[in-house]
Formats: sequence, C-alpha cells, structure tokens
Amino acid sequence: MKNKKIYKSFSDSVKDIKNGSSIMIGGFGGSGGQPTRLMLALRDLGLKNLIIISNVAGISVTTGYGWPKNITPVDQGIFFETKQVKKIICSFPVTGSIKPISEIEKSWQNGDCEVEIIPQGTLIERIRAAGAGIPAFYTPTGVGTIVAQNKEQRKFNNRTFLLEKALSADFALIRANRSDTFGNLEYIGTSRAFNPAMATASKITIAEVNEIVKPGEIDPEKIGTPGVYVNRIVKRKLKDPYP
Amino acid sequence: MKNKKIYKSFSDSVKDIKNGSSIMIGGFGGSGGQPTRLMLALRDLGLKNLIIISNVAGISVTTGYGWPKNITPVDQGIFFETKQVKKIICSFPVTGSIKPISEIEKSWQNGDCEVEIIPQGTLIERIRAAGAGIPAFYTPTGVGTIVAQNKEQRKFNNRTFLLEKALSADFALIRANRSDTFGNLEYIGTSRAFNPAMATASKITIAEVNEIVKPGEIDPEKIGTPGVYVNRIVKRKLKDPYP
Amino acid sequence: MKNLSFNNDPAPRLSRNDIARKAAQFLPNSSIVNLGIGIPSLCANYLPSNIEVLYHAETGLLGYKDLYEGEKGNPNIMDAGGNFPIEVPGMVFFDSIESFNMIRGGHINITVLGAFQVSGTGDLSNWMIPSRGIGSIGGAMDLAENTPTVIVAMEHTTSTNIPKIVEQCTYPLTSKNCVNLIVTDVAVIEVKYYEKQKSKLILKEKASGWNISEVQKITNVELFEE
Amino acid sequence: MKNLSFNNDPAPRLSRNDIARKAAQFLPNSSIVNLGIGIPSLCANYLPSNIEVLYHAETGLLGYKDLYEGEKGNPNIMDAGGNFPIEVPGMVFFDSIESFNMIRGGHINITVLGAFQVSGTGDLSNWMIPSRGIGSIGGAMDLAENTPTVIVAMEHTTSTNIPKIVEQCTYPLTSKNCVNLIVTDVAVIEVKYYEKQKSKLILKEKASGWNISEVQKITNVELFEE
Repeated sequence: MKNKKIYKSFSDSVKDIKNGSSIMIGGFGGSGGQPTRLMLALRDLGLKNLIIISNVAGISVTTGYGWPKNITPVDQGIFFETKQVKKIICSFPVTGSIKPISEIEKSWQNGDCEVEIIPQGTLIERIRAAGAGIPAFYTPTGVGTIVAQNKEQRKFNNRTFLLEKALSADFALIRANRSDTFGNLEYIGTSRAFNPAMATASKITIAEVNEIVKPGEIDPEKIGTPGVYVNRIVKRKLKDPYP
Repeated sequence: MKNKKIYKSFSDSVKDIKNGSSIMIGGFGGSGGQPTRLMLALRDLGLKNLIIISNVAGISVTTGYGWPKNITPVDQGIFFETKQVKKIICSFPVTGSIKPISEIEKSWQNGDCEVEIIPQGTLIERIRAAGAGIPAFYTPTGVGTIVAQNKEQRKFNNRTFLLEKALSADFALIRANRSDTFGNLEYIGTSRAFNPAMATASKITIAEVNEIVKPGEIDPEKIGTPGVYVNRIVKRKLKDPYP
Repeated sequence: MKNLSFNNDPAPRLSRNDIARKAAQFLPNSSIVNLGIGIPSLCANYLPSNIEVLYHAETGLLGYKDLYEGEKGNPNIMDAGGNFPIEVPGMVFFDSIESFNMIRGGHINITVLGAFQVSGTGDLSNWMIPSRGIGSIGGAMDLAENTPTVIVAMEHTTSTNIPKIVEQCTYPLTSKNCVNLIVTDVAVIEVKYYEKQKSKLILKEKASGWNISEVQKITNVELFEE
Repeated sequence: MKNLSFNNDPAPRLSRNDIARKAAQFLPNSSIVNLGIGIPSLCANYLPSNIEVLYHAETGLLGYKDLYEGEKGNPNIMDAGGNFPIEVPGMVFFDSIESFNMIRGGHINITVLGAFQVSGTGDLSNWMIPSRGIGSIGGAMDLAENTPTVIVAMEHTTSTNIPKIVEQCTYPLTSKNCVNLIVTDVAVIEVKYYEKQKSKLILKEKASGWNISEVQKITNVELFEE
C-alpha cells in the first residue's frame, strides 16, 4: 500500500493527462506553493484544448510577482505561449496596469483562449465545495456586478446572495514541502493557498514535493492534506534552482 | 492589545450570558476537547431557556463515552438536571440502546425541552457556513428521510439535495490545549472536532485552555484557530483532574 | 452475547464476532474504511492478514488500527465510539469540517454499518426505534448516503425472529438505495441495482447448514441466486 | 511618482505617500486590517505609533507588520501583492479556504482599497478598465462586499483631472454601497448611509489651501459639511 503513490519522474506522473483535460494548478500565484516542475512536465506533453483552473495566473513572468529577484519566473503563461489552453478559470489573469502584457492577455486578445474571471473567495469556495460533496452554495460576493450575470439570486435575512456551483477537475497539480509515503502532505507558510482545496476536488491529484519521508516523520498535527486526497507523489531533485 | 482577551476566572468569562442565549459547546462528545470548566461555570449561573448547540451530547455520564475510566464524567446533562435548557440542537443526544437513559432524554420525555437532531455532517457544515459568510448550501445527506421534512429540495446533475442554512450562536464555549496572548489556539489530536468551526460562528467565543503562552511559542504551522476568532481566553488550574 | 437461535433453524447462526469476521473479508486492500458502532466496529479485529486498510473516524482521525484496552489511552485521540485508538505513524488529525468533507465528498471508500432494517431496494434504517420517539443520527446519514460502498453487518432477524430484511422499512430511514451488501448471521446478500432505485437481492453465501429456502423463510424480500 | 497638479488647483495635492499617511489615521487600534495593492499598501508605513493592528493577507497570513526589501525574503511567506513579509511572533498561516472565510464572514474589521471610481452611493469600481476588456478581480470583490468598514484611498481625479467620485460608476462594479470613507489627495469624505442604498457625501477634511467649493469642482457628487 505504501509505495504505489510514488512516481519516479514528473513526466511519468502526468503522462495520462489528455487533450481537453481540466487541470487545477495549486499555489496562490508566485513561486511559493507552485508546482513548477509538474507544470513544465505538463507543458512538455504538447497537449491542446486544456482547461486550466488557477488563482493568480501569468503575472510572475510579466512583473516578477512572488518570485525571488535572482530567478527568472515560470508561471501559467507557459501553456499560452504554446497555445495549449482552450480556457482558463482564475481570479487574477492580467496585471493591474495595462503594460506589461501577460501571455494570457495576449492569447485572449488574439482569440486563442477564453478567460473566465472569478472572485478569489468564490473560486476557492467552489473548489472546496466540489471536494466536500456540496453541489452549490450561496455567497454575497459579486452581487450587483457582472459576476452576477446569469446567476440565480436569492435573499436570506433581507440580503441578496448568488448561487455558485461546485468546480471540480480531472487533475490537480499541487505543491507541498514534504510528503510521507501515504501521501500525507506538510506545507510551509502561505504556500498552502489553493493546494489543499484542489487536492480534494480532482479525480487525480499529483503532488510535487521537496522530500518524501516515512509515515510518522511529519508531525500529525501539521499535516495539511491527508493522504486520502493524494494519488501521486513526485520528489524534486535536491537543490532544484526553482523555489 | 495583547492581554485584553485574558480572563482571570471561568465565572468572569461567562457572566454576560443571559436567559435565552444560544450557546455552542465545542468538542465532539467525550472529555477530549470539551470545555468542561466553562460548562460548569455556565451551569452555576442558573440561567433558563438556553439554546444549546453541540454534537454528541449527554452520553458520557450515562455510558462513560470518551472519558478515562477512573474519572466521573461531566457532560451537557448538567444543564438538563437543572432545567436550564429550552432547546438542544445536536446530532447524538441519546444512547444507542434504550437503557441507560440520559438526562437529555429524561427532559425530553418530561416535555421540559425540545431536542432537534441533525446529521453530524450537516450540523458542522451549517456552523462552518455561519462563520464563513455562506447563508445556505445544498447537501445530499438526509434526502428521503425525516431530515428532509419541510426543507427545500433541488436536483443538481440528476441527484437530489437539501437546502440547509447557516447556524450561528450568541456564544461559543470551546476548548484548546494552548493559546497565545493573541488568542491563537493549538489543539491536540481529535480534540479539534467542533471547536474550530464554532469559534468562527458565534458573536463571542470563549476558549478554555491548559496554558497561555507568548506569541511565537506556538508553531505557526500548528495553529488550529487564528486569534481573530477568539474573544476571551481562560486558563485552567494546573493539574485540573478533568482531562 | 449468545448467538441468536430459534427452533426452526436448520443449523446454528453465526456469532456477532463471526458476522464481523465475514464482513471484514469484503474490505478491499488499500481502502479507506469507516466502521460503525456495534458489530461493524468488531471488523477491525478480523481483518485478513494480507489486507491493509486505513480506518477513518468521524472524530477527525485517519489511519488508526487498534484500540487501547482497559484504563489506557489518551482522551485527545478518540474514535467515534468513544474508544481511544493507539497512535501509529502516519495517523492524521483534522477537525469535524474536514472529517465530514471526506465523508460527504465520497473520499471514504467503504463503510460497514449496523441496521434495524434494510429494504429490498437497499434502503437503510439504523438510527431510531419508532416506539422510543427519539434517536441519535450522528454520522450515520452522511456515511450511508455518501460512501460509495455500504456494507450492512447485522443479525438476520430481531431477537424475536422478526425479519430485518423487509419490503419497505417501517423504521425511520437513514438513507435510501444506499446498501450494497448485507452480511448477517445466516447469509451474505448483495443488493444488485439494475435501474435507479430498483434492485434485486442476490444470495451470495449461506451459513453452514442453511439453504436458500431456509434463509428465505426469515427474509421478507425475494432472494435470487446467480 | 509626482503629485497630481493642475492649473486651477488652489494649492498642492497630497502625494501618494501622504494619502496613505492620512488613511492610516483611520485604522482603529487592535483592528484586523487588509490593505489592497497600490496606495493602500503604503498605509503600513505610516501607522500612528500608538496604534497596533494585525494585517491580513489573502495568501493565508495574519499578523505581519513589515516587508523584506531587496533580495531578502522567503517565497513561502508572501502577501497578496507578491511581497515577502518579515516573520513575527504570533503570525498565523492558513489556506485560501480559511483566508476567504475570514473575509466573507466579516471577521476582517477594515480594508483599505484603491479605486478607479466611487459613486455617491458608495459603489466601488476598482478592477477593470472598460477599454481593456479584461481585468483581475482577485480578492477585491470579497473584501469590498463583506468587510464592515471599507476605506478607499486614491487620487481625487484621473491624471487628466477627470473626477473619480461620480454619480454612477461607468467602470465595472466591484461592490455596491460598500465604501464608508474616501481618502484622496485633496479631501477626506465620509459616505454617510441614511437609508438602504441612499447616502450623502460628507466632506470631513480638506487638504491645506483647499475649500469645499474647490473640492466640489473636481467631484461629480454634491458634498455636504456637517
């Protein structure tokens, strides 16, 4: 039971992802918590029509957002440079100012991909709902804005709310610090972000980790994702230059 | 800012609870995670018409459930012996077999109180929703049973779900291992249970803890309830005989 | 507790421990399992040696194996039955929100539950005796409704030999069309769903000395053999 | 970045840093605060010395104070602006579910946000320039809609002196009736709600050398003094 989840290489761990698959990519945006090696392995498959679900996306390369200054960033833009994406669902796909322009904005301008922009709290709650067996919930966020278009509205206690539905995916690529051989994951600091929720909301969850240890080596009080949610684990090389 | 939350005694910390207040009591049932000293302080106020929200309730005294064998249990029954409760909302108020009978079942038989029984997953999710700004959500649990009576039903992807609403309270009495002076709480093992959700869902959250430490003494990766949710902290005496 | 036994029985019925032993044979390797209280909780004692599973408890615990006996144990590590599991490496703790996300989201692979009644369409009643007027739901409805595989482990009849496998449950329901397998003291019966909310009961195994017509006598729903 | 300045101005407008310094004066002691990107993020540099607040970042962080500068910092401790806060005792980490429960549940006391436009009824537009056709919402809608007190910190006009306080927002909305206080480079204006979705703009403070009629000239909604 213990070692079936461990994959030898990033490329092995993603090779059953197909044209048209929906893929959650964890982290917040920025380098901390981002499954950078899994993203590169996915990009190298050369697939088409992917549906990508992320939070902040494509901003790091354009502005250095959330990366150490001495490292050239990698972000969701890698899938757009190569026209692999049919649609991205995210909360923050373009920079605040009009320039510099991100790969995602370029693709959108060229009509190569669809961009669906969702308030961050609604996005994470929709992902959480999918993992938690909740098909839909009401939220106050977005009422009276274009986010409310074509959505059911309803009053509770005289305040208006929107009906939002669960959001799941075929695959989740996530990042953690350490995993034990059961797939129990330990995170560091703000690198949790979207990773724990996405782990629960996909058919196959693949975790990129710095280290794989024996059960019991991670303090059970510090496990952020129970192994029940993790299908595959891949260890990074020692001293990977990416954070 | 740091020390305003610390109360010197359990009785001080609960003295503004009033007749008719709604009160969440944390833990799962059993001794671990139960705010036993806060419960006793509340009982001693001699209030009436309380609304109590708990999970497993009143079972420990009747069966020893979740208590070490050498200690006489205390549980939610203490509020029923003294007829302080108008209504209890919980998932597990009576034992599996007809005897022995709990204080809650006695009160219910005598018509002294109302007992509302909710599936455990629905109860915790309703409490969570209240803290998370979600007024209502759909859940599959209870469809086709008496739990579905008078509830709105709706299909998503051809499966039927019930609409369930957020559940909040005036006060939450919760239990943790340690608190720092900001009110950041650390839990041990399964003593989390209903405590973290209840902390978010009440107007005033009061935490009973074994120890109060300086900020930074609890590993930030192990804080189960951020201090933003905790209004009052009360430290137990050293070597309290209750677990 | 003695085995149930009645004058017309062709052979002894299984003990509660033997029902648990039989039910435990249906737990797949590497599965995440939640055991209900009563007979189901005994399954943990009879897991085949070549099978490894992870137990989930509603209290917020995944990965325990055995329980402390007697005076031992830590009240801060409790299962849903109020027992104190022994700490093992790889055990995980979480709060009740997460515990029921796992259940409601279908991440627990299989649950073994007790029952007052099971219907021919897989409806389960296991939380309230009608004459009592009050009962405890606990996590039973969440588990029964949302776990992909539900095994019922129970005695085939009441202590007065009244069938518990019935056309329609007369006890308050826990969940409809949820039961996949019924393991009793005289038989193993599969609830085979061939259409939404329709099913047949397939008699898969009989206790030693019992044949289908003898099992049928104490079963209120028609049994089929494959 | 230079202060905005136009020929008809009676006196200099405040710098972006001075807008932030002014806005910071409205942060109550012991409050939980979320600062948006741009001018709002500068408030942290000007918190009055007798005031202590806890900063919340959408990334899953509560209790930071200062940011690392230059090459320093840990990518695993990031704020929503992509900066790396300095670790302090009592800092807490959590995932995005919890981070937005705090916001949506109203547990963050006060937020300071930037704006493209604010209407006389407190509507806020701060996420998309219509001509661009695409924008980033991030946490802005959750914060604006659900935080009990919303301060807007912005320049009073665009760089071509077009008023940003308007009868009706023409930019896509972030949230309706959410703004409580507008702090600009020429004035501090309270949005006083006297009925649901109705409000008056109360001019509370003017920059040195500015009077109400001069502020009114670059404000498209009638201003009142108390």
